[in-house]
Amino acid sequence: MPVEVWDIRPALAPMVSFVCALLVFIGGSRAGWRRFWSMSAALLKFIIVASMLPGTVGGVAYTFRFAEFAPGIGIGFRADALGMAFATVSSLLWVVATVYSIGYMKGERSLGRFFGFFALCVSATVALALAENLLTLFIFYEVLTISAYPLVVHDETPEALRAGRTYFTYTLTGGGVILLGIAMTYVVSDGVLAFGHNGIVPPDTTPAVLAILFVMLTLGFGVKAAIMPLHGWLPRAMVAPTPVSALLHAVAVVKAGAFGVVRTVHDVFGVELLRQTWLPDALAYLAAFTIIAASVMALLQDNLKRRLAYSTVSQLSYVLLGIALLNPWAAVAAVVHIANQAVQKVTMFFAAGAIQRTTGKTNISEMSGIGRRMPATMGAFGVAALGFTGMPLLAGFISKWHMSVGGFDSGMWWVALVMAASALLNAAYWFPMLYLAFFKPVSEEPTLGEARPSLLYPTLVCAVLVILLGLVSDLPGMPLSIARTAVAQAFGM
Amino acid sequence: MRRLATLLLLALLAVMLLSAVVELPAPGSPEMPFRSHVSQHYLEQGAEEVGTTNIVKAVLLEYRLFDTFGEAAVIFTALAGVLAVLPPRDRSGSGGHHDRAAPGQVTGYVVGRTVPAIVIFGTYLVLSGHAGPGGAFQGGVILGAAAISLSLGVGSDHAREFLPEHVAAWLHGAAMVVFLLFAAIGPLTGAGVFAYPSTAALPWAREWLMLFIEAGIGAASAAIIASVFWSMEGRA
Amino acid sequence: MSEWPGQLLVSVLALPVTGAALCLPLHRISDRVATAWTLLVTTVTCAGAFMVSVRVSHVGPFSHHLGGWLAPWGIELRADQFGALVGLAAPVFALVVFYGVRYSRHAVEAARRGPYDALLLINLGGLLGFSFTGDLFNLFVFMELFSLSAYALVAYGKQKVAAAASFRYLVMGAFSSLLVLFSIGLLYQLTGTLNMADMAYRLADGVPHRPVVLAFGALALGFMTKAAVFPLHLWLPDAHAAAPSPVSAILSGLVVKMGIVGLIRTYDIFQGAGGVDLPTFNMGLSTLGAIAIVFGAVLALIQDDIKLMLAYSTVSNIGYIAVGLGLFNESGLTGASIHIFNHAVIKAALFLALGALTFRTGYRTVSDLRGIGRRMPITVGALSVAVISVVGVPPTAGFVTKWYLAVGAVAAARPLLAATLVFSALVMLIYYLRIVNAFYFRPAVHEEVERAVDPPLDMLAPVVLLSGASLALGLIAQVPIGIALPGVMRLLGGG
Amino acid sequence: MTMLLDRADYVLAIILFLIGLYALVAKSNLIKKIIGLNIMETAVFIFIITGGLARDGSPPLVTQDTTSPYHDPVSQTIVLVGIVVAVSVTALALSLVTRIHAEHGTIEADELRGGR
Repeated sequence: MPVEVWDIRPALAPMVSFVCALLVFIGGSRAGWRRFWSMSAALLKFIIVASMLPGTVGGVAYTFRFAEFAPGIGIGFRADALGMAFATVSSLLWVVATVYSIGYMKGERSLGRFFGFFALCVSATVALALAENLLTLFIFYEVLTISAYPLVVHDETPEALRAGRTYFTYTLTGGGVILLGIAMTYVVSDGVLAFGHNGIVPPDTTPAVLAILFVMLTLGFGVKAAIMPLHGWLPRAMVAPTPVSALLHAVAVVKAGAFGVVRTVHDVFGVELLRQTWLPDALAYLAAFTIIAASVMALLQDNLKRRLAYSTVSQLSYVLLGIALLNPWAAVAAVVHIANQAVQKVTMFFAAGAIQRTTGKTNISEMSGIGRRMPATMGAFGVAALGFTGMPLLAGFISKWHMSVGGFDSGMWWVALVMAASALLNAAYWFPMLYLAFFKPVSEEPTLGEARPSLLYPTLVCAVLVILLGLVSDLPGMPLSIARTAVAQAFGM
Repeated sequence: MRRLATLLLLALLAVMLLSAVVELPAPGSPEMPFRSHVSQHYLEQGAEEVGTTNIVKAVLLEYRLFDTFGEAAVIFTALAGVLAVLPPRDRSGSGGHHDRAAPGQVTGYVVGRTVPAIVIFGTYLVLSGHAGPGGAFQGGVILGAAAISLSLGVGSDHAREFLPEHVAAWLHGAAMVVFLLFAAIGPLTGAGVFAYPSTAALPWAREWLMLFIEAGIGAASAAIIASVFWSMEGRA
Repeated sequence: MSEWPGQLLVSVLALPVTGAALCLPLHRISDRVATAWTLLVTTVTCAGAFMVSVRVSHVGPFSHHLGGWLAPWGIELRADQFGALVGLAAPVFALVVFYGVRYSRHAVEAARRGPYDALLLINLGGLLGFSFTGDLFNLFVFMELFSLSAYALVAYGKQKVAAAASFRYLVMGAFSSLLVLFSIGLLYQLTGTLNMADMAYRLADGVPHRPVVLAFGALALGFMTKAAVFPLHLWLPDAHAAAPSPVSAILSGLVVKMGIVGLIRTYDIFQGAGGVDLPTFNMGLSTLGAIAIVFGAVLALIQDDIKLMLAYSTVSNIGYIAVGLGLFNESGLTGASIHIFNHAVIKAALFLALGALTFRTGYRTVSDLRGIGRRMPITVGALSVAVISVVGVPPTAGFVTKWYLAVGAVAAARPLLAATLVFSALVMLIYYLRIVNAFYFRPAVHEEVERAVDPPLDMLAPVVLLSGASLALGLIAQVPIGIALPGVMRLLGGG
Repeated sequence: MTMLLDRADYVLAIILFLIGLYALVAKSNLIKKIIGLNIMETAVFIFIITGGLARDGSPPLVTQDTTSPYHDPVSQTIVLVGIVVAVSVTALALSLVTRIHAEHGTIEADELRGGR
């Protein structure tokens, strides 16, 4: 059990980017003002979050409650290991993404709106990561849904508006289901919603109610986690500007869904309670199906961003699968994959965005020889792609390894097969592209060279992170160590 | 079809109402529950507590004075509503009511002879209400009716000379102003807002205040009735 | 002589009603003086009402016996928790009046401005009197005050339909008032009293059943019509859409809520009465509420005229309150009663923001107002926040209501109802999105829209304050909940 | 039947109420609707007033020499206020009809709805 310590930092972290959002809304028409506040807030927030890491890994949970939303239910924040695993990644990547988007969005219109909602998204993400109870989590989950909308439709084309509507229909319906689930939890648990490591749901709940609750909560969160067949909004949301796609797919929106499922399994139901039911098995099968099916779908895409989107759908289900196995090893894989997938996917999106901005190309078939023209960008892309295939020494390997061990450990040998199949499929849709990029001749257009520095350097930083997460992930404060603490707490070890 | 449905609905309603009514005690029967509660208290103690023999008046001006205040406000609201819906026209223009048939001489003669009597009767009702049958609203309405008959008899342009617009504007609110003063007098005499001064301190005050209130209501009702008539007249 | 809170209570009710009388003659003297007087009276009254609410939240309900006559003999004013919720919303009224000064200069011709101010003040007095009285007949008188003034205010609408809409509103309103009066007469014959608490006490011991049921039915039906509970809402959309925006804000935000307060009073009176089958009534009420939610949402989304859309959204929101009342458990009643307050804030924000758009451009439909988001960023921003709040997205005030109602529905083992609550709000959101999309992401089609800028501060400030409040009330929801909860417990018979 | 005959006043009030309601619902002419409303109001007043009458009673003017019971003063108060309210509503309604006529040239509800 973590030691509770009263501390304002868990509330301060989301507050920083919220204030930043307000400032950007107010003075966002001036580029200097916008840049200054976005950058300083991103850095400040990362420092705040990082400063809580040592304590969290040591088993402390920083807690802060302020507004009583209603008698008995406060809006409260609590930085425990699981929350910090998510919060650290998102606040770190916000720094990188801010640099990148300043470069990427240069010359676009409505930038005040863009950076304001960008900050609001990150604020909501960190707030939901550090939420102390289910209702707080849900509130910020919905804030995230809403504030991501203006980003999705940023281009204001009819296509973007359609995608925005699809996005809203899916995610808000999911949100509604979650709300009903939470209301039910509230009634079942007699007014308790604060996360506890034995779960909120009392053990004497009837199996039928338990099943309904589990289905509602996991499927509700599953919409954002793009579990099949609820994934339809994600590929369509690809019309958004690339930094947004990176944010949507790697850090904020989809991860919020996956994170919600993790919270549901660990802290709403509790591992002990779920072990006695068939429910997690069902989730595991669904997740495994999504991993394979989405990879097959990715194979069929030519548009780079769409392929990345299906790859995301597939990767997110790693988290769900890991958590559904109810095995410490697999759970570590799930939590650590939140970080690993984020970093790898951000790298790829940044690279894709850099290519699009520099050469105007969005389809893979047009990218022959692009690796020779932009070796650094494509190199970073390649590192991330290798990571996804599970190459040892890279981030993705850590996840796959723990997951397979967890599968064997819990007697589900098929998990290792799924991992292997997924690795093969990943190779099948990334390697031909890399081959095309590096070994096919450059198309006849004039050479343009590398992307501009503000696009290139964030991409490279992310690629370095991919390698670091593969090499030294169990250093204290790195994702693996946090994940181990989180899992130890959830499993009562 | 629609008529049939309406009739069916009404029949259904009739059955419901009748079935409820048969369970009520027959009207006038002494066992009605209300006979032994509040109204009994009023009838037995009212004359002594309030000092008027007309218990209806005692209820209106004492026990439930706040309702009377609300009532006066309601007719004022009606006037404000009518003025909102039909704003006064610019009367300096030539349009006016000239197209209307001028009142006949006979009518004018009759009206000229009866209106003073009506006015006297109305004033009597306004001022006598606290001791006998009568009351401010009734009296005010009769005064208003006098103004209306005058308008019909000799034409409203003449009738309105008796109540010029700037006077009417203040008279409309007379009841409210009276109540405002009344509400303010209470605290000055230590009785609280909207309360008569205690009889022990100022024995004559209560009676005069009642008269004051009645006069205000009467004047306001009369002015409002007349103004409502004038603003609607000749419109449609 | 009673305590100061009682004196404050009387003054709060008497001031706006008497003050209204001066509006007419003052307007003959000077517009400026009359406006200043109206603002002064409104401010003092609303501040007083707010103080009454604060006192109720701190020390509980209190009474004042007018003229010193004790309860069943004289009129008892009583500030209880539900009245306090209306008192808490009084500042909304004040903001609307402040906003309305410039708006009415613009929209109301000089000759009709005096009655306009007077009617507004009387409306305020009627609302507060209705909420703060403990006497059933006094309640009727104040009901007539706010009803009559509301009918007349609707007629200030610019469009040709205004008078007809006002007339329809009047007929429905007068009919419902008549039902209430009939019920009062019947109840008086049955109990011999007009004081509500005394009445409840006397109804609890054996009086004939069927007349009691009739009295209950007439009272409930009357108040349901005032509250525009489906299917008695027919008068509402036209009336609320035809009225000028500040008036619509008051009508949708506060006046229809009086029907709800009346229903709560009905519960109080008939709590222990034999023969009245409250559970069945509640079942019916919550079902009607659920239908209203869906119906209002569906009709709202097919409108192009934003005011009609908002009016149908009021039908839908009254449905939420009806569902909460009908659930009749702790969460449901809490949700319903705080929505009396929350919806007042949110709907006022919406109508005022829309009014500002119309004020600047002259248009009021979604298609005409395309592209306005860039021209009037603050107004449209405030409008968007209020939109998010009215459909109940966290962390806004609307969400708090939705949460309580959902919990209430689940606790009452009516999951279907809970699902209706949650999903019709989503439907609304998707279609409200149409507005936001049109305002922000579409090019302007009219030149007036291109030239528009945010309105001056005296109109902008109320809009921003109200929309900020609809956001903030999601985070400090314990304020209205803290007031409502003891009242809810009383209704449930727990204290 | 005797039950109803004893309560003939109430029955009369109910009949009047229904007549008024019929006019309100079925008539298209706005003035007739207002008349219907007034008939209903009258019915309610009759109901309240007769309920408050005492058999062989006298008006509630308290004097020493009567032995008969008094009519109920509170019912009369209620009706007095009710009448004022009814008059106010009627005044407002008629002014609205006047304006509707001026603007639309008709006071038939059917035509108003059709011509909108």
